[in-house]
Amino acid sequence: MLLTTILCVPLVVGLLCLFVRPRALMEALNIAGFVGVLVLGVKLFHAVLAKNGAAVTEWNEFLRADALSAWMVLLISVVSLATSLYAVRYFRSDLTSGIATARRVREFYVLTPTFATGMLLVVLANNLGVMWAAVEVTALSSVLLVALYNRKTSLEAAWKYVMLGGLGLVLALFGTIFAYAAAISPTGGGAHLPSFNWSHLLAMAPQLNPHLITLAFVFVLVGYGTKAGLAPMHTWLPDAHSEAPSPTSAMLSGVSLKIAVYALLRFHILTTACLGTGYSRNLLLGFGLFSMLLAGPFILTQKNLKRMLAYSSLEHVGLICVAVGMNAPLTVFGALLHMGYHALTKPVLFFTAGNIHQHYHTLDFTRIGGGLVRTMPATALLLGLAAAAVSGLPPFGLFVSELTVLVGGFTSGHVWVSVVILTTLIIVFCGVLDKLAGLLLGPGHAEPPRETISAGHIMAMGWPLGALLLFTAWLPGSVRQLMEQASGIIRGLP
Amino acid sequence: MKLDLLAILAQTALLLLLAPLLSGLIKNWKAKLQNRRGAPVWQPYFDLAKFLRKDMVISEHASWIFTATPYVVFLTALLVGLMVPMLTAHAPLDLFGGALAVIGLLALGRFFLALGGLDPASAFGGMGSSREMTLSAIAEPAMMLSIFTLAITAGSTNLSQIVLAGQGPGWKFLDPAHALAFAAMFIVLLAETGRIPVDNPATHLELTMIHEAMLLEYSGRYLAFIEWGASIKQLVLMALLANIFFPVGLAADTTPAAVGLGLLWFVGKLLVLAGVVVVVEFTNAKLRLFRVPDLLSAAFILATLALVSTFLFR
Amino acid sequence: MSLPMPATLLVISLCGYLIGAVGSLLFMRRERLAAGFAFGAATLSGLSGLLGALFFLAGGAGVAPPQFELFPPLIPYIHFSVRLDALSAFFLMLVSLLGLAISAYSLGYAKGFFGRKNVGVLGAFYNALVLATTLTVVADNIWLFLIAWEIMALTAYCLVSFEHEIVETRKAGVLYFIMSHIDAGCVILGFLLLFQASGDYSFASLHNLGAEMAPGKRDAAFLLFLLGFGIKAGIVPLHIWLPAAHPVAPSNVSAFMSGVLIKTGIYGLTRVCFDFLGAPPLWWGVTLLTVGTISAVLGVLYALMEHDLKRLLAYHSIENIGIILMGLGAALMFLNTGHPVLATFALIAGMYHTINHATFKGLLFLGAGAVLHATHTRNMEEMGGLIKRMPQTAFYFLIGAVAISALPPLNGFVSEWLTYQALLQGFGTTESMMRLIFPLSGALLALTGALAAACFVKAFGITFLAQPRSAHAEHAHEVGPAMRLGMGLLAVVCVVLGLFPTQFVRLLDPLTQQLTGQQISVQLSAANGLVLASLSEKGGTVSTLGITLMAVCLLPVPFGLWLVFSRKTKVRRGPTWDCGQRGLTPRMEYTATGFSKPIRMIFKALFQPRRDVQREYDFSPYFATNIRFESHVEEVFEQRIYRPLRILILRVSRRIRTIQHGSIHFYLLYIFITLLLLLMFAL
Amino acid sequence: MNTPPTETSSQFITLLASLMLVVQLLLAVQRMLVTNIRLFALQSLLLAAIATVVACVFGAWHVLVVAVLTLIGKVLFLPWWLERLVRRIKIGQEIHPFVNMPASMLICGALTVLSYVVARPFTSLERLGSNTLAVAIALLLTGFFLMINRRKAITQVLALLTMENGVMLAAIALTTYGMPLVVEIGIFFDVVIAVMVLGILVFRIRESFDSMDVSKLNELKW
Repeated sequence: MLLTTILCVPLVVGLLCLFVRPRALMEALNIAGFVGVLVLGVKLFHAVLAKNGAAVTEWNEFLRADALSAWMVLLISVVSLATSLYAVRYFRSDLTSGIATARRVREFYVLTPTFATGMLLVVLANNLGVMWAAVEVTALSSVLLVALYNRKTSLEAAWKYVMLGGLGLVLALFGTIFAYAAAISPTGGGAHLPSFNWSHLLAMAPQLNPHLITLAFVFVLVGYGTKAGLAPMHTWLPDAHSEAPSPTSAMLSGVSLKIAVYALLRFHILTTACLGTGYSRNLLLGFGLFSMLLAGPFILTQKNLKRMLAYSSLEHVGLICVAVGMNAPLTVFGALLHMGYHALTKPVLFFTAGNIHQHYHTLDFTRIGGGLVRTMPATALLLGLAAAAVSGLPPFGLFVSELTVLVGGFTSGHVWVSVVILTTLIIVFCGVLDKLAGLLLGPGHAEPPRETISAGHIMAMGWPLGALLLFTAWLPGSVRQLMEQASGIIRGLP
Repeated sequence: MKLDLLAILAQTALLLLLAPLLSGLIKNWKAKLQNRRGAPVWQPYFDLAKFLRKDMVISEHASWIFTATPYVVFLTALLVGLMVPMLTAHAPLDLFGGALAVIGLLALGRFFLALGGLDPASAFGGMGSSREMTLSAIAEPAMMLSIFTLAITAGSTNLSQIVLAGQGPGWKFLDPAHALAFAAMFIVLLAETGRIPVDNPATHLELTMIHEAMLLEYSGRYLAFIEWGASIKQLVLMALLANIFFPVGLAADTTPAAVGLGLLWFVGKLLVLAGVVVVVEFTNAKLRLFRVPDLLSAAFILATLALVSTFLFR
Repeated sequence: MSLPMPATLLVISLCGYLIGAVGSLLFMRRERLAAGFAFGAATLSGLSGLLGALFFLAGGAGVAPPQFELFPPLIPYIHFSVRLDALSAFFLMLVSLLGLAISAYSLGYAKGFFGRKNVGVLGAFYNALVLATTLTVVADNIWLFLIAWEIMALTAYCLVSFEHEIVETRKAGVLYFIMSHIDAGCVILGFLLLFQASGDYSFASLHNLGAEMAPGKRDAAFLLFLLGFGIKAGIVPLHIWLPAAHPVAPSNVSAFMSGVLIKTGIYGLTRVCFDFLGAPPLWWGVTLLTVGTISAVLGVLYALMEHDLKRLLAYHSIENIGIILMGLGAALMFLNTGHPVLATFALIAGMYHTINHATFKGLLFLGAGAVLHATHTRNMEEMGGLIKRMPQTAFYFLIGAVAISALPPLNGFVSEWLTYQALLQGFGTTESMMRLIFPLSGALLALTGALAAACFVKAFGITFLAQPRSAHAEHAHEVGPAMRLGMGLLAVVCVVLGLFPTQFVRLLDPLTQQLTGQQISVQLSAANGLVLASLSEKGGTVSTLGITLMAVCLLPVPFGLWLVFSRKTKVRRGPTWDCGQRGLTPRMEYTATGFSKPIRMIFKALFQPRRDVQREYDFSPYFATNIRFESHVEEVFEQRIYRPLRILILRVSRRIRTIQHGSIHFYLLYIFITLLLLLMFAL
Repeated sequence: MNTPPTETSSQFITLLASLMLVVQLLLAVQRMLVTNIRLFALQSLLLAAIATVVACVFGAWHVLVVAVLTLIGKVLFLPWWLERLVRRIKIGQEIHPFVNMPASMLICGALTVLSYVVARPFTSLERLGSNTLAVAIALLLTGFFLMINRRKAITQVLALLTMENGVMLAAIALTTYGMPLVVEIGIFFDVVIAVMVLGILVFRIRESFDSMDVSKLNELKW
């Protein structure tokens, strides 16, 4: 019952938060819940490893966890835990300054577990239709989170998010139906309903109707691609990320995008297994590259911290897609590694952005005017470290994962793709450096006064970075094994 | 290897004694050409003796650099003199350095002289230093290139080797490379010794002087050392020009007869060269300061051409 | 695990830096302790590393390079292996030597930051920088090399931005980091090309890989490495970060960057060109030689135009890197034309100049730091007269100035002499037109040397001599013992390297054996090591020691004259001659700008100086009441390449940015069009 | 149970599907908000009818569940809820599209043609009617176009819902029996909740911006 429990824990937490009164209890429930999910996730990770390539299934294969799912569960649980830890201080401070009401805070504590449940369901559901529905759940719960502050801009962002996301989901549903239809036709339309399970479809992949699968992938690519923020469907992403409360931004950027990528990957695996060509791979590669290329100019001319971070996420999602698209053992492994490291880094960036916003009431670089190392030393330190990490500088792991992808690209004959990747990485780096140097350094103004932040809160914010460093210096063999299995799944190896 | 102590002593003496005479000679001849009687050719010796006996006034702003400079200038000139073959094909300090060391040591002297010019906080000194360093910055590469031309032919940068190679079969001066290099070197000689049209050694007109401006604060024995050093440098450069381009008559061994013959040849060549310098000084006017680089660039280009022609005509 | 002695010393040194960094952070609150701990640890580590390198090099060519792993591998293919071969040991010596001297200096220098800045952070980053640099030169694996390379850039950025309150510093830091990231990108691509051919990450597997690579890829790799390492080394026109970043960093860091950090570029080029790629085409050498020559000349010309002491020194770094590259380029050309002995000779010239530049540039930057420490300004126009106020610093600076101007008998002269000899010998090695490049480079090297001398007359003369030009300079005091110790150490090294070249060249034997298979120290030494010969005594000889001794022997001449003639003369102190006016004021002195004016005029075409004169007058323009004169020299590369490029990129970015201009309808349209295109073309 | 579709039922379904397309085109040119909502209700009703026909003809009773859900949800509840919303926010009788009426008709026509082209390789797979898949894709694309073309928030929601109708039509057309019931119900509830979330947002937007014109939501850029 491991999978069911994983799903139930956050759901129950969400439901309980609907009813409990004291805020401290809600905070504790959230944190406890996500700690539970993390523990269960680690358990699942071991369970999957113990299966040695096979998947853990429950409810007659309704829920299914293979190495890829287990990896995603770990990412979700870590980011959710980080978010719930950070949210405590964030919302307390919002409440004291009167920016948020108690009702809104409750909304957050209810919706965040729901959001997490949706994401967990996406990765654990075997049925593609259920997976779609779960993605919709994540979209809806996160829309309300984006609109939490009820400012004009946050409503605008939420509207764009929900319309573009909704549209994407309709398209994805269309694609999902085509995939299902592709499974029906070869069976000759028998009375029994064919199973809509991914594992089932994969097993009969060679018999699927290739035309329908192609069509399905096109729609799914545009649909889930919108949710994953692939350019040019990414336009909602900077708006939503910048307007959401920072904990939510962290969730959105840290895992939500990757969940959509995960959904896309499931179809990619299916399509490749059916067609046996590089069709879906090349599309992923193209969209990924375009996303990476597009992120650069926006970061170079960015004025808003969180929007800059959002475009950085766009770039990283693009990188992951490109890496998968290159389909070499090293690149896919690198992509998975990159997902993990990025999930540990991005939340910290958004957390610090949240602190800055609460301190200065703006995220505009020119209005803040620099000098953060003076006014908010702890936040500035974390921001600097995380930015170095996200720019792919050692000793942080993203350097390793990016270089792994590049090496894989070079050795698998994608020399020019690798060159483009490297170039975009450098461009983005230039933008991030330029903006952050202006933000962090400098004499700073006398106003506002120095931030006060306790060591505990710094820990609560920055521990993912510690984890990042730890896992950069020492990657347990079991984790590597899991990722290698997952990369085998993505590359369609038996 | 062994250091020939006698040769060193002899050449040092020669340098110390001959250098003021050469300066006096040039001054005298110039005066004659200008229809003046001029000072006697021995005048520089009297001047030096007088400077050495005079009390010194040192600027209160000056530091030990000011004090050290005369010694450095004097010693580098002497050292350079010991590296250049004069009477014998083998210079006494040949092994300690060839053309590059000669240029380097001259530069060291100039470096300190320029610092000495800056030290007393006088605007004149600074002006002189600035001009001196600028002009030498262009003169030095020209000099180096023209020596390179010979060095490449000889396969060595050691001046003795160059001389020996020059003494070999065949009259090399007709070689265009040699001629061009000689022309370049001659211009450098004019610049390095502060002759018209680059500098006027006889003037103290504030705005035109270069070398003299740096010495303005020196007096007494320091002035003597510097002047003496300058005339040694002039002798050395002329010897360089005379001996490496026209390596006739240099003694191959150290028998008194050969050395005596070498001395005669040497003096003869110096006299000719001094005559040429005097004629050039007599027939030209001093150039405007910012025209001088053009002249020196011409030297640089001549030297480059010399080098190219070794490549073309070999 | 039993390690040979050099390796043990190396490990001790690495651990020492690490402990220094960590300790410095731990003691952050108590700055005295933090500074003492950090820089003390760094000093000892530097000493340990220096000894290790010396032991290894002194062992001769036969010693097997020690090899070990720092950590267990992260992922099976990512190893952190270290190998101390001769090339690494040579650069380890350089890093550690400078680390030792600069750390000792920093013990005193850091006091200037007490109460003002966080010294703990400075110490930590400094140790991390030295650690990363050390790792860079001893890394035996692409991964470790790249990681160390990037950490080096990162820590150096943090140190450059240490005094980030100043706008100029921030800008310089950003420029530096951007350039070094581009350089890392090029290096990564180069290594990827190598890896593609070798399939293994260890440096051992890359040895002489060039023979197995396709010529196109080999050339591409060479160009990428030239770009990458060239940016780090600061070759023209990739140098623009260097004069920006070096001056604004704390002076000990500037010294380290100028002395050591840019040498890692040289290390990379040497490693790649001689160890990895091997058998170079002729044009590689020609490129290096040309680039080196251009860098040397332009570097010194721009240096002359500076009146910021540290910027001036930074431009000289470009010049000297150019000289080093001339040696390396000539060596590559000789390798191509089949003259390994000559190649070795040119390589020795390059390597010798590398360590020389490290020592005298380190020394000069430390001197500049001491001056900055005492006067709180980098502007030479506000200095003057410091030789009386800080005599020891002035003396050390003078030694550095003489050395960098390539004047005998100090070390700069020796290595430039070697370079000249290599260039001259090169003339006979090939019949192609290319041989003309040797003497021409030689001539330009001569120009460079002469201009450098002019520049250091200016730098030393204006800074230390004459009257103080400002109150800051007036009240300057000599710096503390630790700082003097650091400078003195490097000054001694300058002198030793200058006077004992034949002994030092022997240490290079293992290096040349490794890279070109030749050992020529015996041929370079004549007369029992007193004289440095260019391969044979006939080719040319020089003896700095001999010259020095001879100068001492000749001293009796002037002193004799003194004794004979001037025993009774008196020395009087008096005012400088003031043309009969009422005393000279500092404002009448020659300025740094004025000093270099003739050169500015001569090279007008290059500098394109802009001048701006404003006169105010009452009735006649000949009687001005007030004149304002401004003159700027802007670097042509900045003006013609980098700025337009930056503007172009930003403009294009703004243009692209308009796709996201807020209308949801357009956003929907993008998706719609994407879908339609996919439906039409991708099905 | 594997009865081949009878000719009549197939034709009937084709007719209903075509009617859905016609309604869609009407939506494209209709400007009145309330009428738009009712047209949507009509379209959903046609969809429910198709589902019923399928359920009856093929005896696939769980498709009937889909029909009932569609009837309750999309024909009755959502139009009622949306009309209530329109009444509460009191504006939006007139809507000004970006592209004028004839041009929108032209574009919708072109999109329909494109849908037929796209659906051509799959006609052999369809169990029901001859052009249902093409109609479904056309509904999707024209709905998409509607979304782009309309300024008012509610019409965008409506457009999204018509796209949803297209999807359901495709599901019925391609798979005969619709999808597994869990999925159907999941999708249904998701859609309903989505619309309610959208409604909440529309309401809040109306409050904050005094307008329902989404083209005025352009504060966030770059």
